Amino acid sequence: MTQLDIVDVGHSYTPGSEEERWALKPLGLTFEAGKTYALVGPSGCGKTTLLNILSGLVRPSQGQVLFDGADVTALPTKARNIAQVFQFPVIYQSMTVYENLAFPLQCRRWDKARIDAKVHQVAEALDLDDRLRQPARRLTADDKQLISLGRGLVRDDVAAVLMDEPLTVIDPQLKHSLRRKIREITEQFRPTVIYVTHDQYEAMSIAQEVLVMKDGRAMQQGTPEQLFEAPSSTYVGYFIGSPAMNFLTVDRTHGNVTLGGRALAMAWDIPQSTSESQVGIRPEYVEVVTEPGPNTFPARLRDVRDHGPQRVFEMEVAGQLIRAKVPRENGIPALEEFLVHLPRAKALPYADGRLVLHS
Amino acid sequence: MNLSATDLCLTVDGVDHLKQVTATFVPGRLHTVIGRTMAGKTTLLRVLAGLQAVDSGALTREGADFLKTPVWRRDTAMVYQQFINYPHLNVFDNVAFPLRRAGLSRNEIRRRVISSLARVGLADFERRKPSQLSGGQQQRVALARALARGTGILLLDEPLANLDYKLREQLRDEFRTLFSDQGDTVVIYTTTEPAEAMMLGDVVLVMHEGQILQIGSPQEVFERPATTTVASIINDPPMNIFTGRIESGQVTVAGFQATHVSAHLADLPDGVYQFGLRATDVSLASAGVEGEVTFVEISGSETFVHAAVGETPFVIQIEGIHDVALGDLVKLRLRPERLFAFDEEGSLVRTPSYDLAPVEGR
Amino acid sequence: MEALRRHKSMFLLPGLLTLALIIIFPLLFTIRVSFSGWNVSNPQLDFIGGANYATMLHDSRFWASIMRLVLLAGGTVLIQYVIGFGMALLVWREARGRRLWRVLFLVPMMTTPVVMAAIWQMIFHESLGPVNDLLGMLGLAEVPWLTESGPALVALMTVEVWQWTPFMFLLLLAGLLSLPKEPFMAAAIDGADAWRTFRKVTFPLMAPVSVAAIIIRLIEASKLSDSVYVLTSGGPGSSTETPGYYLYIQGLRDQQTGYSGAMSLTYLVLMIVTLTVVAALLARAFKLKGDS
Amino acid sequence: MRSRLYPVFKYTVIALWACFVAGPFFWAMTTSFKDVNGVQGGATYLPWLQYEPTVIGWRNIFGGAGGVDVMQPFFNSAVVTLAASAISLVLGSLAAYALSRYRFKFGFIKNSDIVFFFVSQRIMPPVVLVIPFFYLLQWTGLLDTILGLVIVTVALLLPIAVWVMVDFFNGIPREIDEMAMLDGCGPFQTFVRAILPNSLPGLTVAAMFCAVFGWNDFFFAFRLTFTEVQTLPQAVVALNSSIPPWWTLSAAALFGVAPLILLALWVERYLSKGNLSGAVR
Amino acid sequence: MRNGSYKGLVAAAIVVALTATACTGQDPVENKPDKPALFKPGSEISYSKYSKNYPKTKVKDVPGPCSYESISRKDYSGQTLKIISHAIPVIGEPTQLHAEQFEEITGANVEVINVPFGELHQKILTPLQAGQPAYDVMFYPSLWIGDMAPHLAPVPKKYLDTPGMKDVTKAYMDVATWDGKVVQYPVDGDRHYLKVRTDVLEDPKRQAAYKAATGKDLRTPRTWTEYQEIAAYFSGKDVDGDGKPNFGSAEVTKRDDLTFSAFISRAAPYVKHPDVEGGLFFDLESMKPLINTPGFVRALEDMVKAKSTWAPGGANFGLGDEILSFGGGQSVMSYSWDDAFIQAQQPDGTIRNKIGAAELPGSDEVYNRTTKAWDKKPNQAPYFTWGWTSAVAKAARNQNMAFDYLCFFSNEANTALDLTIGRFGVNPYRKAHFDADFWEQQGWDKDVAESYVRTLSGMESSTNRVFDLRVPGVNGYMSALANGVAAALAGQKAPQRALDDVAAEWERITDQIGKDKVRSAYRHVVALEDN
Repeated sequence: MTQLDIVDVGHSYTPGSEEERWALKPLGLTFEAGKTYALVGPSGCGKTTLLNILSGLVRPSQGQVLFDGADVTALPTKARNIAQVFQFPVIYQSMTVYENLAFPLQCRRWDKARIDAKVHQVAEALDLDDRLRQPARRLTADDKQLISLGRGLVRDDVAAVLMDEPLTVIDPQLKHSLRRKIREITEQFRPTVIYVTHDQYEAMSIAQEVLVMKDGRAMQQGTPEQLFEAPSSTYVGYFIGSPAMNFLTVDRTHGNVTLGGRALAMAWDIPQSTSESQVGIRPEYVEVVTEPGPNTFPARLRDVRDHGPQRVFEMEVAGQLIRAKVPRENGIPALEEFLVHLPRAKALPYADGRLVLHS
Repeated sequence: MNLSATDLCLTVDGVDHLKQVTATFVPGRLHTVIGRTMAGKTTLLRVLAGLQAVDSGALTREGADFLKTPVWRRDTAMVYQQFINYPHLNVFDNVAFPLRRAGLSRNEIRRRVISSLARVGLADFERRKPSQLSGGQQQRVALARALARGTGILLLDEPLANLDYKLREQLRDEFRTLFSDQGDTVVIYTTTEPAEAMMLGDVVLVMHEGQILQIGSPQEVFERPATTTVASIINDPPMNIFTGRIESGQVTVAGFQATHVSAHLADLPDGVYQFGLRATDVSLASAGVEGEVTFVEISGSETFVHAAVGETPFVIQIEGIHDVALGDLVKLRLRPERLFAFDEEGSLVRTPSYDLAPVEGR
Repeated sequence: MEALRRHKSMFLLPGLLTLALIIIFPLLFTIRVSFSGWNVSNPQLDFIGGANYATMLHDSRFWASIMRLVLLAGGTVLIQYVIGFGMALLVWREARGRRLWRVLFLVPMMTTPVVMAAIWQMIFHESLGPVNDLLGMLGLAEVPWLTESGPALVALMTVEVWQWTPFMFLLLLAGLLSLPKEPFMAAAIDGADAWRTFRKVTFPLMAPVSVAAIIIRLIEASKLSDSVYVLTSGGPGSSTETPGYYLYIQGLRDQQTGYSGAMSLTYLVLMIVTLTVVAALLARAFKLKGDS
Repeated sequence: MRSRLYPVFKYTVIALWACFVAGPFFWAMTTSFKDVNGVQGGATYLPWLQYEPTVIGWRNIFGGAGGVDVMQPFFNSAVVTLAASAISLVLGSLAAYALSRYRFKFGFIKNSDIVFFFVSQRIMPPVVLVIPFFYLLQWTGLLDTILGLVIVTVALLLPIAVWVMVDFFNGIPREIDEMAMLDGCGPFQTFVRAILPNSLPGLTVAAMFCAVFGWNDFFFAFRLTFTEVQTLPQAVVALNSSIPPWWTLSAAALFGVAPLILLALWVERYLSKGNLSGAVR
Repeated sequence: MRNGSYKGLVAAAIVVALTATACTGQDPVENKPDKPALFKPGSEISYSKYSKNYPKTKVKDVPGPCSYESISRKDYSGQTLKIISHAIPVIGEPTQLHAEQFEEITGANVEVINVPFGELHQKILTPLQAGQPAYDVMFYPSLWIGDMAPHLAPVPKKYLDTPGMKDVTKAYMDVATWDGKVVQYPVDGDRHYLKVRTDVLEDPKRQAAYKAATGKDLRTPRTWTEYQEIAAYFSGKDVDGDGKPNFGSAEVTKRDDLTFSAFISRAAPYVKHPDVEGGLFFDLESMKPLINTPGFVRALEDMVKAKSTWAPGGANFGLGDEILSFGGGQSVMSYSWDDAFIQAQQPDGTIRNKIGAAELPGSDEVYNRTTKAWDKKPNQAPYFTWGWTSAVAKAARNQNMAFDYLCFFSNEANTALDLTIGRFGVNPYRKAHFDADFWEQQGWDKDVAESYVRTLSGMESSTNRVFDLRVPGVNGYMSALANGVAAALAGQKAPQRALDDVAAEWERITDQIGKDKVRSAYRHVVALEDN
């Protein structure tokens, strides 16, 4: 395992041109050894470019890539000692499962006994040990992906395992179990893993740390819980969580935050200078109440969406849309007008779309 | 104008794709068909569209034999799971294609194409080729084409399954308004996601292994799942199902201490039952039965913790996103008042009651 | 689509019937004629039983030509495959002027075999042609290209390789261009060198295309006769005679219609059997079984 | 492997093969500007330096005495090739579409067998076909007519068209057909409006093979025509006498193969665009 | 209309157009009255206006029914004459040239197709047998008469009575006759004879050197043994000082070319016994093949031996190669048709006037098949191998026009010019052609012209002549013979074995065709040979 650092790395496919369009805006990141990271964002956000820069397929137009402090920016893929799992299962069709797993080691001219031991160890972890003699091409797509992963894991010294949307072509039924398997394996072998996906929930289910990207920019890096609880921007608030985080435009009068003329007590302050002040609150934390109190606001029910165990209420508060996620057993208010309570600790301040935590 | 299927059967290579499917689809209502992959949902739609022949059974529309009507006269539109458009035509021509076939006037075609593209939010994309669009946009084109014709039957086969999560969420919201004024159209929508089925459907049909297990309003199906299978299909994560017994007023389920039967189960005779408990009705607590975390998933704004109590797996749904490490020992608490009781064959015998009287959402 | 049973024949039948009408008659005719003594001076469908077949069994020239064809077709198709694959690999990705090379490498298959064979005949002309001239410049002995059986076979194979390697090249290049990138990245990541990458990635991925290309070429090569006709006329002796050419001699030039009918049918059956077996063997050799 | 020598090796191999490929054309080109004196003395390559160039060979193929007139044969070849290719493509696409989309079963005969029936026609030795064809055309009065030759050529090309198009149609999602039918197209309209417009790469490949095999056919054209319908290969072969006029033969040969060399340019363009990749498999 | 369906329309239009063209093209036969002549009697005729390739030679139009003047009176406008001929240039080029002229002066539309030698037989015969009126006029080797005769229109008396026809030598009239009727129109006279480089063989220095080396006189060979000795002596020597080696002999050896003719030339003196009658290739009585008798075997052994005297590629020489090899000065001797001789005598030829003609070599002994013994006596047997001939199909729509074309083709002026162009393959066949003066006018040296004329007319007067096997199915026999010869030359079989196989094959062919049918045809040939 290796620590991967990218230092001020940026990439443009049209460097130097008038309208230089950055596929990846210059940024610096550290991927600690032995941890699993997910890069997530919509297509075109730069996550694949970043992955390709790490794998050596793309040479960044600026910055440095360091593997354990050594500059590998100029090195080709082959010399970087990484492993990669692709979107479409890539196996060596003509080989058996065993030969597939042994291939990287044969390329490194390991001796037979050592290869054999290692392959068996990895195969066991992958639950493939009973199928080692089968032609790899006969396996199902999810098992093929495991082989791809295994080809990385057999190499003790592998710097990092890069996974590029590995669940894309997997049957929905099997996605779940493969995701689980990948998680188990990475916990067991603890390689440095960079996992690219467009599915935020897959990212959060697999990775210890998630990097949300958009338009070539890194939006936020953190644990799933951090992303959920304190999204650093309205975008992350929208992107993580379903339904998305509520953002309400608030007024700031005399240092107080007001919503529709009523005071909104918050644990943090919003700086004066911002042009647009918003309060973000997760639908999970919006409560429907009957008794007025602090931080309660009159609401009108527009629509109810039945999600099963929960219902999502779409309401209008101070002329703005707000969603609340309510357990089914709470039922639906019989009245058209009622109150919602926005808990003080869960209402986060956003200035110009960014979270600002000044107390 | 009803579309009625009676005892439709189809077996291919010894596998039942449809098994005595009987259902009536009513104009103006949205029918969601929920089931896992391979449940026969797509086959059903293809039979209704005329793309697939059946071994036996009847299909009638307005009392006439619909099976004899060829596809191109069925007045049916279909949206596929894969984004299927004519690759050689631009967005405008794609949407106009069926209208031209129907022989509408130029102006009428133009009017309808423009308006239906506007409805799906693709007003400025007329001249693009499908390959120049993102997946979501391609699916919108397909949708616009289906809507523009105003057919008597509209079939949607997991139209959101291949889209990004956020897009799915967004389109799902839009669908509610998009399909709200379908007039005399029979709309049938298949999905694997309970929330989608519940949210969109006026009527929910639960399919499994080629059979229709239950038909009813979303609420009915959700709150009174006819069998354990329905119960696990209509819940995400699937309802926890485990065996237990009721004995002299006590309920015993695997690994848990016996508790008093709650009111709704009180009149059940002693014996072995299968119990169902939604993931939301199991919780992590400071005290309770110990389980080992085998996997943690995050979906939407919820964390699903998979934990094994002895040999019995449980899924616990927690609101919000939480870091739970694999292999941790957690304490589980069940809510006995939430137990669904099924007999040993899996048929529903009791449901928990809700505190508030259910009210229709719309 | 199974609901559309009524319409399917509408599509298939025009082509199928056209072909069947055009083909069935000749086939029946040939079967019938093979039992007749139809020849140049007796052009009629009498019945002589299996006499033609009996003659054929002892016609060593016929059987020798078949063995020769196996050698020639097998040999040239193999060479075409190797060179075609090699060239396709060379101009597949980055190569300076690769579009020029690609066009050039395609050109021979576009040309008319009899016409080009006439050109080749000049080229191999022993005293006036350039090949011996160039050999002379290199200080090598002149080769009796078309008058000794060894060199004549080499000349014939050269022409075949020249004419049809482009066909292999086209199919294999198109195949290469449709390959996904990932397996090659995977091999690079696993640390495979160029040779190992070719053996373990490129070659297996190209297996279906390879098998198809080889089979198609074998089918076409089995009819080899145009270039024999122009280049060597089967000579010297009968040392470059192929069944196609021998059938032509018997059936058309000497108008032994009945006899050539018997040989044609035998040859046709042999070819179908052989090619089917070869196809199956190739599929196994390339480990195609069980995959689509 | 990827040493500094590799590019040297690579371009050497490419150049060698290019010389081999281009050699016959070069020889034909230089020979076409010779006359009997340029040929008799042994191989020469460079005009002016080694022999005195003349255009007699070229003049001979455009009606000069002692040559052949290639213009009429050129026209005949073009008509036969175009017409036979067009018919083969139409019939072949229809049949291929049926074989790709529907399941057939006549007794033990299934789709794959029908495809094999089509493709297997290519195995037929031409000799088997040509004599019966002769009588067939005679009975129908089509010997020595363009129409007769077109019909025969269709028999040669149809298998190719079917072979290419079946594979290609198999690669077009069936959902497109289904959608077109749902959109109100009958089966034929579905084919014409939804499938054909998306089959251009496949049709291109099929058309190319049809053109190659149609244009280059000598065997059948030669034996099924007398004087009316001479095709280009026949015109060239008419010069293959016991004392061949090499210069005229070379000029005629170059003229005869030129149109299809242009085809190679066109095919390469498609290939480079990646359009053909899926079609040739 | 949007794209998609227009392609179908184009295809449909093409089909319709083709059908339309297919249904036209049958001209009605009508005999129009004569028109005024385009030529004055005795006009000067030259080919030079047709191509710069042709010599500037001018000859006078000889008055008569076939002359330019007479033919130009005919009006064949609106009618089509279909002709099949050999590939260009041999006989194919004059066919085309005279077709073009015929079109010019009669208004007819003449279509000519030229096909390679190997294709000619079936290309002509298949439609004839199928009753398909494919060609009106056909040019082909005269030995095919047995196959063609049933389908040919006899030459009408009108044409038999022309002065040109009357002047044709007896041998060539015999060749054109079948069952007592003249069915072929003579346009060429062919035979094999020997051609040598006189500058080599008659060079005193070389004669002396040869004498010194072999103890024998260097002279134009009289026997095949001498031919072999001389050929072997000169092979590999550079006799003309051009830096390239020369070779002894050039012969036609390519199997599917005319090898059988070369072989028969070599065999003739061994097998044609002046006192033995009743068949050369077959015993006319039993129809048993004689091809494997010792005379033929001896000839094949000679030929195998001769391989060492051939130029590179000499074992696969077609007629064209032989012509180029001798005519181009590479080989010292050669034997075959006139073409090589005429080619060598072309105005720009390198060995012009350095050559001589002579009878084919003979032998010192001849095999007597009745006594089964070799008779020790010098023997010569000129071989009247096949030449080009022409004929009109019975099914020809306008036979007058067809015969007029042939009559025009072979009129005195045309023939005179054609004889001088080597590649045309037209060789002397009229008494008038055996005239040394005519050749001297073409720039030939007197002794060359005389040796040529002497050789040709000498053959005519011989009584020990050999003719081709002019029976139905002759190609089958000759192709079997060529196979045997080729197999022996390639070393695949010993000569005796090769010819035994040929004999077996011949018997099979005879049985197939019918013994009586072959015999009755062969009887005509034997009658010519036996005088």
